[in-house]
Amino acid sequence: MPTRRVLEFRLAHAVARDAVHDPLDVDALVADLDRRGISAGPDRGKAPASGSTSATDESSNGRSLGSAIVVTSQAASRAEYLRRPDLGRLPADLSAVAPSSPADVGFVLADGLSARALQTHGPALLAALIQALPTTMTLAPPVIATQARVGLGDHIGEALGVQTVLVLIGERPGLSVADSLGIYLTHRPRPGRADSDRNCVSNIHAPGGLPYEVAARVVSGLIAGARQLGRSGVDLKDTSREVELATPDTALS
Amino acid sequence: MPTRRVLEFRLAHAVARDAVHDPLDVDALVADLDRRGISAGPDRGKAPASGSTSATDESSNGRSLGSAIVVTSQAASRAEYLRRPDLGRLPADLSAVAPSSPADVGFVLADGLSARALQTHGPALLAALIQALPTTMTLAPPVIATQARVGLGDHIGEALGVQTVLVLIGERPGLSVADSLGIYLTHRPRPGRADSDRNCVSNIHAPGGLPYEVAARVVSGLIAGARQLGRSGVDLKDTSREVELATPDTALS
Amino acid sequence: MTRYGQTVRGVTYQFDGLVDLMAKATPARSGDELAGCAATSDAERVAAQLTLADVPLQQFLDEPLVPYETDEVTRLIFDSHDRAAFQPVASLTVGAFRDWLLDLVPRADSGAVLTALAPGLTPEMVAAVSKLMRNQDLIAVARATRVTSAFRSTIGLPGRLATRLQPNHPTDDRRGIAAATLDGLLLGCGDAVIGVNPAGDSPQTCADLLHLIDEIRSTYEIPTQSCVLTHVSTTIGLIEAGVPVDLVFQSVAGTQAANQGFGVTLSMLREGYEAGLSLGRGTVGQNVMYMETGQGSALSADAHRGVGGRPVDQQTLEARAYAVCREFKPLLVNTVVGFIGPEYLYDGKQIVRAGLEDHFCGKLLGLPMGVDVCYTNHAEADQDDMDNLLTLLGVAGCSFVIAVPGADDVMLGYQSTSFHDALFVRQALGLRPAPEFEAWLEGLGMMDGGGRVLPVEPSASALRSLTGVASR
Amino acid sequence: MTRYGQTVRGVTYQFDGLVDLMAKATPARSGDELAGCAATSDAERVAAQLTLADVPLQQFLDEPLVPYETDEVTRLIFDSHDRAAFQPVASLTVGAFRDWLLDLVPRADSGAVLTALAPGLTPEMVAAVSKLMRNQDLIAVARATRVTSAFRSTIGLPGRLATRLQPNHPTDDRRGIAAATLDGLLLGCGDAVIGVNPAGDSPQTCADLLHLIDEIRSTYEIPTQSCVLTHVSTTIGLIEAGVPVDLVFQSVAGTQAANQGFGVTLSMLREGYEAGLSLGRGTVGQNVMYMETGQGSALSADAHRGVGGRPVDQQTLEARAYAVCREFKPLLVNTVVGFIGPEYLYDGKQIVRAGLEDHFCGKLLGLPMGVDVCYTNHAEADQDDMDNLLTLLGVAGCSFVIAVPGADDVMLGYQSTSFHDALFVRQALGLRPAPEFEAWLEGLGMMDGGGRVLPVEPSASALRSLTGVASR
Ligand code: B12
Ligand code: B12
Repeated sequence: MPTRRVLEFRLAHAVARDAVHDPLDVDALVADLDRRGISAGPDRGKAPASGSTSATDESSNGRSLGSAIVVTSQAASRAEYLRRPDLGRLPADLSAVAPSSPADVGFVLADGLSARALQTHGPALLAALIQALPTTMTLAPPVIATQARVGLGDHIGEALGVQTVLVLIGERPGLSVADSLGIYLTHRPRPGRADSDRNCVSNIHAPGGLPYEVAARVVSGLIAGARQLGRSGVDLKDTSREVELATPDTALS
Repeated sequence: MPTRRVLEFRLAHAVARDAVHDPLDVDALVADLDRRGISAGPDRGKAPASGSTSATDESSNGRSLGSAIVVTSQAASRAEYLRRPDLGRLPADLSAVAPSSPADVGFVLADGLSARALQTHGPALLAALIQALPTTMTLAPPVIATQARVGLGDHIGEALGVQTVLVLIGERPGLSVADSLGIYLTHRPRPGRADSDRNCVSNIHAPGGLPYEVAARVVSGLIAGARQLGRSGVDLKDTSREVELATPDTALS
Repeated sequence: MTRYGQTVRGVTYQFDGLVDLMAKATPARSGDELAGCAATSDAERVAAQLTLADVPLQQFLDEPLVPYETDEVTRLIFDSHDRAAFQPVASLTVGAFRDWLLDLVPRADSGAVLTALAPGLTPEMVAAVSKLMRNQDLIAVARATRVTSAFRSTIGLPGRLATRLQPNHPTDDRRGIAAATLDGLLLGCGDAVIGVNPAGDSPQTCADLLHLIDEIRSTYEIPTQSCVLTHVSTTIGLIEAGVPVDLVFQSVAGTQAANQGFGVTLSMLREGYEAGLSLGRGTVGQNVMYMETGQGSALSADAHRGVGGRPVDQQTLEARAYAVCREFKPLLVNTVVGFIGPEYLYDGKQIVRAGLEDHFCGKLLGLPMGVDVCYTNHAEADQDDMDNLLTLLGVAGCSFVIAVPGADDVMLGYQSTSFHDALFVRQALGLRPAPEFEAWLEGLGMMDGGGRVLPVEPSASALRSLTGVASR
Repeated sequence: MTRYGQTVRGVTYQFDGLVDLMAKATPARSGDELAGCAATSDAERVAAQLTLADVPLQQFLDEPLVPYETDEVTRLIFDSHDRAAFQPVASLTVGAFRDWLLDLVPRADSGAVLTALAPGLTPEMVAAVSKLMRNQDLIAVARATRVTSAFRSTIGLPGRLATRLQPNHPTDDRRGIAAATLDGLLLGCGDAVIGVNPAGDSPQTCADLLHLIDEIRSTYEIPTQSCVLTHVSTTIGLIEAGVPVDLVFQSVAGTQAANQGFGVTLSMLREGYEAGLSLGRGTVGQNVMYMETGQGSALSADAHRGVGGRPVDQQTLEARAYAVCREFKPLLVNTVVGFIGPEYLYDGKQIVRAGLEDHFCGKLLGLPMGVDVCYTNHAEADQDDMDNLLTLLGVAGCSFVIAVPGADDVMLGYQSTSFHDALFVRQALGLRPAPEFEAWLEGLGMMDGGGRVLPVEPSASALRSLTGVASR
């Protein structure tokens, strides 16, 4: 490979490594959610009065989810987070997450391996999700989770008492894209769920990745499918695109 | 290599790595010197009244050097010592080392990379040295130095005001021998001396290495040579064995 | 449970059964520390290795590491063990087995002997002997094995190194995937498989990608195979729907519970295998499976426990995953060695070691092993470590490696080897592509007789219309 | 002093002259951190590399790193620079030079081109380009060079790997040294040199050892050379006294001050070189010098400063030591890469990298480079790291490596490569000993036609009386 490309590669590597260690700016994230009307009010860290929705803003389809709750995993530092994924799956303290009227869907905004991804795309993606979900569904207040792994959502989802939990989580930073989000969907979340019990929508970022709206549409379809099937996971497939297997549109001749 | 040898190699490696980190037991070393009559009295850390000798014990040729002085380098820990040899060459505090009547020869007992080597062989080697040196030579009290590199002897030698300093130092532990001592001889020691200004007698350990008495004889010859030449180092050669180059005793036929 | 013990330089070390002994005897790695089963000092590790060296191979047939009753992978291992093939080494201890292997290496018949031995070995025996080995041993013995497999190209012939062309794209964009495929083919890559990981999970997306690659392949008569690395359950559906599937993919792990975490069982794999076979699309062979593994996946799924609930070390579990692979006569087995992250393999040193171990264990068990020489941005590793591992694997006779544009997988978020890396290792070691693919490259004037890829302008190449395929 | 600067993703980095730029562009290593000249972040390191890539090679002829006035090594470098040989790359930047080298590698005439180029390159140019290179680049280019030297055996021919037999003993015991020599010869080692480091410094001891090895060599007509690695001043005296000296040894470093710390000057080396030449003892060639180097020796002697008193990085200084070697047409140059300790090369990763750099730089400058693949017990390294480096160097075409009984030098207190390690790498890569030595081994029935060393019982060997030599 030519020198220039070798050195650009090294630079990208240095930047991606930094991205792993960048912490989440929780205040800025909450402010962003508030600004979009997704969450509201300063009583951060406290459980909302109700998991149901109330109209406030357009960007979130006019639905505010109530004040954002902030939790952290048992991984005390980034260094520990990297070596102890088991701790990243366990909540330090869930007392702020109290179920009230059980909602259909809960949202966990998790830093994962790229806080930058959540910071950049989290609020807009959440807004797109809220917009894509049928208004008949009740939504729990958003939970912001730091030093979090996907499995932490099982605890949070259970504590929230939701039917389906969506974990929006920073995917590990790549060389060219350091801010990609993934959504992990778990129906009837509870500790002990395996990854085979979940579904995933991945590579959500702009530009170049899956657009928020497309991701939201797929997730909405998966939630409907999970509710029908009674479970999420391997048996649940994304059929948002019609399967027309016999007559491919890609014929060469 | 057969399995057994590969595993024995690994075991020896684990042991040698430990040897690097074993600390010097200074009290035990002082007690050993005292027992041999090389040093005397409990006023450790204080400068002796005189650098000259007095009769006490046979093992040290009846010469006691006075109380041992203990100094340490500027390397604060073993980890720092390993990565900062520059600090290992600088004394933390030399106030305990005061010149009085300037002696001919000074001794530094340095842990180097194997405290175990000094602990095991230091006292006996020092005794052999004292015995090998002409009684006309005056000897300074022994200085025990921890976290020490060879170059630390230049500072100590200057502070002692000796003509020649001998640094008895633990050589880096090998796989089969983890307790080998080296002696580094510097004439007119002072900070800034290069290694080309010194001479070395190496691989002193029992069994299998250079015997104490042989090492002491070589050093005694080198000191005499250095005093005659006015310097130690590259120009000074060990001629303890007669050079009979033309008629080798090794002829095959 | 058998208790093992060893007194070393005055200290006595005790090991609770083979599970504990195997874990303590493993070279240091973060995953075993995470699982809490690693040795706590170098001395304890060597003591465990000394003890393990004296364990008879037979003991692994008497003392399962993961219970037979509750784990179908263990049942597979025990029920398919070939006693007759085991005979030549049946009386040896693990340590003597290592010596036996190294004595065998220089012999002219070493390849044949090892091929005959493979069905007699269990993953645990192979993992055990690897723990006593130095990197050079892992290289020397792997190099002596002979494992070939075939579909439209032949994998694993001596002096050959194949590549999986991996043209992934974050939105499964057809044009992007076709362009990356062209780039790779022009640089002589793709003889093991042209294999895409679909970013999306929709069966329709997978079908589209399979059609795309199949058209490229058949239009230019490329002697290779296609694969879309979706879940086996999806692939089974695609086969039923008549989509042109060459290879059936699945990630597998070394315990029943870990496979369940991946959403698979042995019977599901068998169903996939048979569905693949039923199509009869191979020309020079009928190995239809592509399987991926990697140390740490069982622990990651909290499915890493053996007898008495004790954690089994990740390297032994990885070798057990190869027993799963072996059952389905795969064309390709790929250990994606540095893929998951530093919690399992902390740095370049651990990744290099694990890569050599996995390659060795797989080859000794008779599998067509490739290695994804790779690392993530949260691990302590860089391109130099990958250069080292790639070169070492080339010497060890690795069957195939991965080839990703610019070494950067823009969808999976990790760094693997690039098209140019493959050229480097082929050139430095005089290795050539799979013979069918080599003939094809030569036929198109893309490679000279000396096995060197010639510089071709994409626009001048016979493949120039390839990028057009995708936009139609 | 020229100031260099680079803005990378919004941050501007400044470098004070080539000295600073070169240091900051060096891959991470403990010695540069100790000297206080290393980059403080990965981003700064890459910025320095980007800047260095744009520096014209000519700049190294305009801006010395160590002052010409006060340093005789700099004067040697500048005064012996061959402008005509430099022409092909005279207009290139460091980055373009890297590309030029890599483009050259696959060409059939690459060896000849690099040989012609060598006198036109300065150590600083070569060090600079190495800093931009990945490990695979260092391997690929070194592999393409052709450097041979000869005395009684020929070193450096393609497809060959020679070994220094290193039978050191803590008390220079003749019997122990003869026994270790026999062991090594029986395993096909010793074709580069049979070279002993004397534990003692007495000229008589050195003379005794030289007589011993010379008698073994001449009795069995072994086509190799002997060496006792004492100070050059001692060797000069031995030659004057009529002792049979084959090779004149000296450790050298990259600055005048560091060489003074070793007690040598260029004129003393010239004296040793001419004394060696005067004996005319070579048969197939007259390369009479054996020189050793290693990163960190200048810093260790506090002799590592360049213009403006700034610390020069240890890898650049190491390359400068090769300019000292080159002047005296050595038979062997050995970089003892992991010898000193963790303060210069912290762990296996740094040792491997430095070994590949040193080998590359020496070869590009036209030297017959060997590498002592080694580590000490205070460094973070082990046999696996050595296996990796040894194999990588084998691929890179290294001229020779060290062979010590059991990999354990009982006198110098470090671990190097063993007789068996040499066998491993020769076998894995199909490398053979020096041709004269190979013919000798074959003549004695110690090696078969395929280059494999045959197992011989010491008692049955033609060399059986060898151990008797020492006891007489
Ligand atoms: C790392 C990884 C893995 C690791 C997970 C282990 C680990 N400890 O991380 C391994 C190698 C085991 C793995 C396996 C598989 N993976 Co995966 N994986 C990824 C990857 C590269 C990064 C994930 C990440 O950064 N997560 C964020 C961190 C912070 O979360 P975490 O809690 O540390 O990690 C958890 C999740 O990553 C989760 N997970 C990982 N993969 C998958 C896949 C599915 C379907 C689900 C539900 C969960 C899941 O497992 C981890 C442990 O709980 C993504 C690609 C990407 N760019 O994100 C693909 C990705 C998520 N995986 C994918 C697939 C298909 C699989 C497999 C199903 C492949 C197969 N056919 O068997 C298997 C099985 C997954 C399962 N059901 O268990 C797809 C999902 C596609 C989709 N839209 O559904 C992705 C997007 C890659 C791709 N396009 O091929 N994977
Ligand atoms: C490491 C080492 C080196 C390193 C030193 C750099 C460093 N930072 O450590 C290097 C590679 C540069 C080196 C060079 C030489 N060394 Co040296 N070295 C050793 C070794 C293996 C270990 C020393 C040790 O553990 N010291 C203890 C630690 C704690 O001390 P330190 O302060 O960290 O290190 C200092 C000393 O080691 C000293 N030193 C190292 N070698 C020598 C040699 C002489 C003659 C002197 C006076 C000092 C000296 O330099 C270091 C920095 O100040 C010994 C063998 C052994 N088993 O001990 C040979 C050894 C001491 N070296 C030896 C020789 C001959 C040399 C050279 C003269 C070889 C040559 N012909 O050029 C050169 C030049 C030495 C000089 N005058 O500067 C001989 C000495 C024989 C003798 N009885 O005189 C020994 C015994 C090995 C041998 N038998 O060949 N050496």
